[in-house]
Amino acid sequence: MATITTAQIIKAILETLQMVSISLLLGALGGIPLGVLLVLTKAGGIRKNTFMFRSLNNLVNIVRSLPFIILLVAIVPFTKLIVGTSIGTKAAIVPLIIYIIPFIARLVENSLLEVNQGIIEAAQAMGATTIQIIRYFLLPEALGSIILSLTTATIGLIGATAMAGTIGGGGIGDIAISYGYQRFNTEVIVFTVFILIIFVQCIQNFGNHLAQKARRH
Amino acid sequence: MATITTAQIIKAILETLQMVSISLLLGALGGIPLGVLLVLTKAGGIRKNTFMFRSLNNLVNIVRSLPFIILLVAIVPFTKLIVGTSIGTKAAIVPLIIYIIPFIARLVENSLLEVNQGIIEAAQAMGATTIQIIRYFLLPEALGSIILSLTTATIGLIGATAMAGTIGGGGIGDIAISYGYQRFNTEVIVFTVFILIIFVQCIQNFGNHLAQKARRH
Amino acid sequence: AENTKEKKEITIGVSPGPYNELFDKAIKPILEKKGYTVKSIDFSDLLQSEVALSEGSVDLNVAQHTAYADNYNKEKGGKLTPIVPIPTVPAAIFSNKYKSLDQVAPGQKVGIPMDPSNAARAFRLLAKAGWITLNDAANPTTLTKNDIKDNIHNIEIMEMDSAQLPRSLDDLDFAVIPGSIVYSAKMDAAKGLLQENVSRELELVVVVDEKNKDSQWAKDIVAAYKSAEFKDYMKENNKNNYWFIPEELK
Amino acid sequence: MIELKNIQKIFYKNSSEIQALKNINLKINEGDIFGVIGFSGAGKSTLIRMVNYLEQPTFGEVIVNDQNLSNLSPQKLRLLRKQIGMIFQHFNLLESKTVFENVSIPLLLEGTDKNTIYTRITELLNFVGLASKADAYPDELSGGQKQRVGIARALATNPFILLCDEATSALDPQTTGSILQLLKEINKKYKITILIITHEMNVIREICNRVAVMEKGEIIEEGSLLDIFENPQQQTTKNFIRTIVHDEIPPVILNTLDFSNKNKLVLKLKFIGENSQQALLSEACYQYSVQPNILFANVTELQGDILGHLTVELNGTPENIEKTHQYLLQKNVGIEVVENGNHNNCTNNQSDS
Amino acid sequence: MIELKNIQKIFYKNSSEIQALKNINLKINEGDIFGVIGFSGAGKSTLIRMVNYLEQPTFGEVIVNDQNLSNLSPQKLRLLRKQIGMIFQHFNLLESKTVFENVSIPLLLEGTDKNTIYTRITELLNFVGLASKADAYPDELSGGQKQRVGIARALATNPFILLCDEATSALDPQTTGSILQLLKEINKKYKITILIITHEMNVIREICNRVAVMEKGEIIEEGSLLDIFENPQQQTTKNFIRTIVHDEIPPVILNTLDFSNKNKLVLKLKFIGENSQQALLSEACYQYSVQPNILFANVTELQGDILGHLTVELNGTPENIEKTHQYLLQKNVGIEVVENGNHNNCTNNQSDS
Ligand SMILES: Nc1ncnc2c1ncn2[C@@H]1O[C@H](COP(=O)(O)OP(=O)(O)OP(=O)(O)O)[C@@H](O)[C@H]1O
Ligand SMILES: Nc1ncnc2c1ncn2[C@@H]1O[C@H](COP(=O)(O)OP(=O)(O)OP(=O)(O)O)[C@@H](O)[C@H]1O
Ligand code: MET
Ligand SMILES: [Mg+2]
Ligand SMILES: [Mg+2]
Repeated sequence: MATITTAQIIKAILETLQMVSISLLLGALGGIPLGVLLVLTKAGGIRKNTFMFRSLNNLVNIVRSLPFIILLVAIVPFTKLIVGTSIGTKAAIVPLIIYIIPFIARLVENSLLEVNQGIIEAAQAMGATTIQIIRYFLLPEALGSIILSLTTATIGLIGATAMAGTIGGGGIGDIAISYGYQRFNTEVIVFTVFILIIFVQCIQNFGNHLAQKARRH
Repeated sequence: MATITTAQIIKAILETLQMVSISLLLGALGGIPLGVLLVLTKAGGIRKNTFMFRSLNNLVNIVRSLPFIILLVAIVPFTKLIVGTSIGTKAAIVPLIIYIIPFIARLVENSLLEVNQGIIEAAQAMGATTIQIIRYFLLPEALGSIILSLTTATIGLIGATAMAGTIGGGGIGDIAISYGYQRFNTEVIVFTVFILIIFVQCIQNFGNHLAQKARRH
Repeated sequence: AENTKEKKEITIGVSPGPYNELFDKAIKPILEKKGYTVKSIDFSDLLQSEVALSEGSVDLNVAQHTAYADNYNKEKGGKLTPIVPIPTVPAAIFSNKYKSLDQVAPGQKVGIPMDPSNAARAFRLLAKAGWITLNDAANPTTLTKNDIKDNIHNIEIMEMDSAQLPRSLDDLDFAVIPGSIVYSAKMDAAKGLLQENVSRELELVVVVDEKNKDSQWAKDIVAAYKSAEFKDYMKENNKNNYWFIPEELK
Repeated sequence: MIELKNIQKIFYKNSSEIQALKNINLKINEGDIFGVIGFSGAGKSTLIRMVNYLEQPTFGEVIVNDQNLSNLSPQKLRLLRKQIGMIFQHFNLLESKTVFENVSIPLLLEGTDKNTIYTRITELLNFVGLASKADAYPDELSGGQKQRVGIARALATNPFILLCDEATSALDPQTTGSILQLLKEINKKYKITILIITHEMNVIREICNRVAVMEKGEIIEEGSLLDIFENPQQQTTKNFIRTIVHDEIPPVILNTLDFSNKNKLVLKLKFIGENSQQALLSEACYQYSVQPNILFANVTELQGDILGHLTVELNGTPENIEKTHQYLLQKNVGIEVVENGNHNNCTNNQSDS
Repeated sequence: MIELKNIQKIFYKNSSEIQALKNINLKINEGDIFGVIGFSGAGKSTLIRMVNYLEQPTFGEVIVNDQNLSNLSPQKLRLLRKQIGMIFQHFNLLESKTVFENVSIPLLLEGTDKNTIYTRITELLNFVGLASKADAYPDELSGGQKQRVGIARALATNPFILLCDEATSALDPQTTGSILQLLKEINKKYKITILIITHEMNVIREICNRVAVMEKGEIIEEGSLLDIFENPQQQTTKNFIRTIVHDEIPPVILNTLDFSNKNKLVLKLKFIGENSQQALLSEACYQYSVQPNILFANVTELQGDILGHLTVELNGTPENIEKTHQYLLQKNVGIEVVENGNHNNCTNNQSDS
């Protein structure tokens, strides 16, 4: 590895971990409720609200329409407001979160739609509030599927972090592209891709395991 | 729009349509069977095969680990073999397909895992072959969810086509990036993003509609 | 793109920036007058444009300097050949916060382009500014962070997408911005605090594949850049010395 | 307590309509154990789902506890529902939760504290015989075990209305018996009102004080338990009752009888209440020297009341037989003369809905 | 036809084991309609699922049609399964398909042509009374309607073994009756073997020729229909039979009796088969001047056989009563003297499993 140092790799790994974990956490905190809202307000949902559904649905569509780099530029003022700067790893996390929220929302929406209608009825018959229906019925019943959705989203995030290099976010993916691909260093490509594969492998297996546990209890 | 012509926009729209439709079609043809195989060979699947499952699971993980640009470069020889060139819209489709297959596979896997176990038992009790179980039981029962998964994948593909500009693939996303973002033309950004939003909106609404029909019959 | 005598259709690989616009505005009309038709294919990534050139999918591009072409040839075994140097926009150090290079201080953020050819130029410009020193053994055309011997002011060098640099200038203390980006972002080139020296290997060149370098159309392109018509055009359009004009074209 | 007024329920499907309930009027009083029977598809589940407004009527009003459900705010409806327990025909258990967790959910929703929950759920699980399955998940349970989880869950919060949609259909008679016993006890003790949908007449017999019979979306008959059992008016009601009160002579016996013999007469006797415990038949026969041959007999207990059906062949002279007949009539015994061919076999009314 | 040899089935769960089946040995002959009863959780579903190998035994062998299922290649197993129809306790219908499509799936799998399918399915739907629901989806059906779809589906391919896991539990008695009638007909016509799991003794009574009783994973009793009904050996069996053959005097009657009166004797008489139709009781009473008061009675028909239970109070002198008693004994009438307190009330054996 002529052109990159161990320190660089370690730094990049930490950056990737930081970007992925924070944006996953906050993305899930945003995306899961958004997915829940989509399901609740949909036609046939327990809080059917066509206006709300259309608005959220369109919002999700709009954000999902933006190529990542455009999104990144479009939200610069917001990013600065939140983290005080528009460059670096921290600044990359903001667009990553915005990028992943609607993605998670869509996957969660799909997972929740698979929950047996009878269980929602049971909840309603018990006089559960909407919040309770979500908390005690919808989410637990869809948990296995939601975990797999989050796994898929996490791996999507790793892909997206590669683009974080654009604003100096760094990370393994960025090293793979700028030191490997653009500087014609096959060794660097292979090595960084290897690290990425290990990342993804661990995340997927961990996700599968948790989902299996949630499904099979 | 100082720097882009109507002809350019129309060409780009056609390119995007071409890239998305072909890679969706072939990606689904590859991804759905792959997702099915993952579910069948999994622990607890009707054709449990740990070796096969691990192999496929790892394969999916590896492809999903690669940043799109690296994937694109890695398969250049393959791309040339298939379409005779490594640049242009056609050449972009090959990596797009490879990129979307494992993504679709994961989403389909998740959808299929939600199919009621009792229905698979009914199929087995009828003496259905594995192919018949897939054809007559698994896929129809998961159809609504699979449609939503494919919708999510399609919108993911639109995002990925933006990166197709890298190899001269063209398309709306590429115009947004290279004429809008790289040439600092906000008008172009807004206009192309508007087109993308319309695209995504149509696809999502169409997907929602089909899924609703499949679920509610 | 066969190398036949009758070849009258030229395909150019387009990268964002002034060089292609210059080609379109000044060279293309000359070629068309000679009976050529010029087709273009957009690339957002120069490297893929090079691959296309090697592969024969495009005939030429006008987006690189000799150093980059040499490096590509070395790494990828390509046979890309420069046929004529063309007007070049030098990179420069910009800042929205400071008026002078002297205001550099430890911990300041200096943005540089992340793509290798521009990065190498940026490191050399930083060395010219006296902010860093470079390892003697380093290849000046492929410099990376790891070739820095001494970071005199302890600046933090951030590599990022070159098109991001003007956009992030408020958050950076200084940035090395390639001329093409300065042009695209409609920045005032005169506000540059320090310009690079455009050395021979950093002059932009028209590049074709080696097998085409003696073709008639290649010669016609060279002729177009050297034509009086083009010289007039440059005189018209280089008011504040935005362009660096190579010797051959003067 | 519960009142359904002019209820109609129509399911719209594409262009066609399915009228699941037609003009239903029903009043259930506090403390009633009200049974609803009817063929499969008659609209029983649809009816019971009106009471907690899981299904809204297309037309008509549902009044529970003096509250018109259609006027209730969502919050008020929720509060009302908290006091209505429901056992679902398809159980509707959470697959992701253990038996214990499933049963404790209604208490969790009320914010009951852990210890109270533990005590209450343990008691309930013991009661339904599932203490050893507390940590099992629904997919590890047998059909009847799942149903018992549903029962325990509905009882967890001590509701004052209990809706049971085929609550014991997956249970063996003994388990059913003990569940019904429990329902009866809590009905007495807490005065809770119970609405039971069932197709098992035994369930009706053991526990209900009032009964309605549904057919094709309508209530075709309604009354107290004894009314219905003693004097069913509709053929459907009769057929249901016949499933446990066997008052029809099976063909295998009927075929052996000689209806042309004037010295024999076959009577179907119905004894109700106290005359069932007097030796009326033997008295009559003794008095008129007629020899009775008991062909078929069924005595049913209806929560303390006795309903006896006895088919006897009287052997003697025609005059004596006639006198015996008259004597029994005087004693208020219900009598039907069985003649060749008047035997109505239980017709298989098959419902096509 | 079907043979289970030393079957054990253990469900492993984390560290604990659940022994669902213990040492099961069972032989079902061709053309049998074999009934299995037992408490909820006894292992009935687990047992029936062994026969088509949906559940594999932890130990032991399943032999169907002379083929040992554990040695069968997947393909052979599939071919065998095609000839075994199954009605599931939880129906297992495809939610995404209409009633018509659900029922036609087994035929589709065999590549049957469209016209044949149409004819066959139309006939089946008519039979189960769902012709008008052909285009409905499962979530638009009532519980019993779903079950009937499951029944029709299992019959679609004319299987030669039919496994019914609580096939009529959601159906009203009339619909149940007509379904059982059908099963009986196809059993006679095509000699198909039917295994029926049920908790309804009426189902057993109406259709089965042989019966096994399960408790806690074991078969505790097995025999022909008459054997089991006439001479149940195990308490569980007795309890099951008691649900339709009411041979116990209800407390409300028992409480009115005066056991201290020497001039009264209460006898529980059991008549089987032919002596059920002789005027035995009245002959005896007439002969010894004893007056019988029929307190409680139940005559049950078991597919052509008659089983009668009669509880009578004999009134007369102690000697005459004794003579009547002896006479009846001579005539092979089963007799039990009812004394104060010997009345065993139907104990609620509650299963905790
Ligand atoms: N969502 C629905 N859409 C269309 N039709 C429906 C729907 N729900 C019920 N029905 C129809 O309404 C009628 C009454 O159904 P309901 O479930 O009330 O019957 P039920 O008396 O409970 O029968 P069972 O004893 O079989 O459970 C049936 O014909 C059924 O097919
Ligand atoms: N997958 C499983 N894991 C663990 N235990 C199981 C599993 N399936 C069944 N059991 C247990 O095995 C026992 C027998 O279950 P089975 O379903 O055979 O009962 P059943 O006789 O059919 O009862 P029911 O009449 O209630 O349907 C029960 O105690 C049940 O809890
Ligand atoms: N006790 C009546 C009699 O002997 C019969 C009633 S039917 C149980 O005449
Ligand atoms: Mg119902
Ligand atoms: Mg069972």
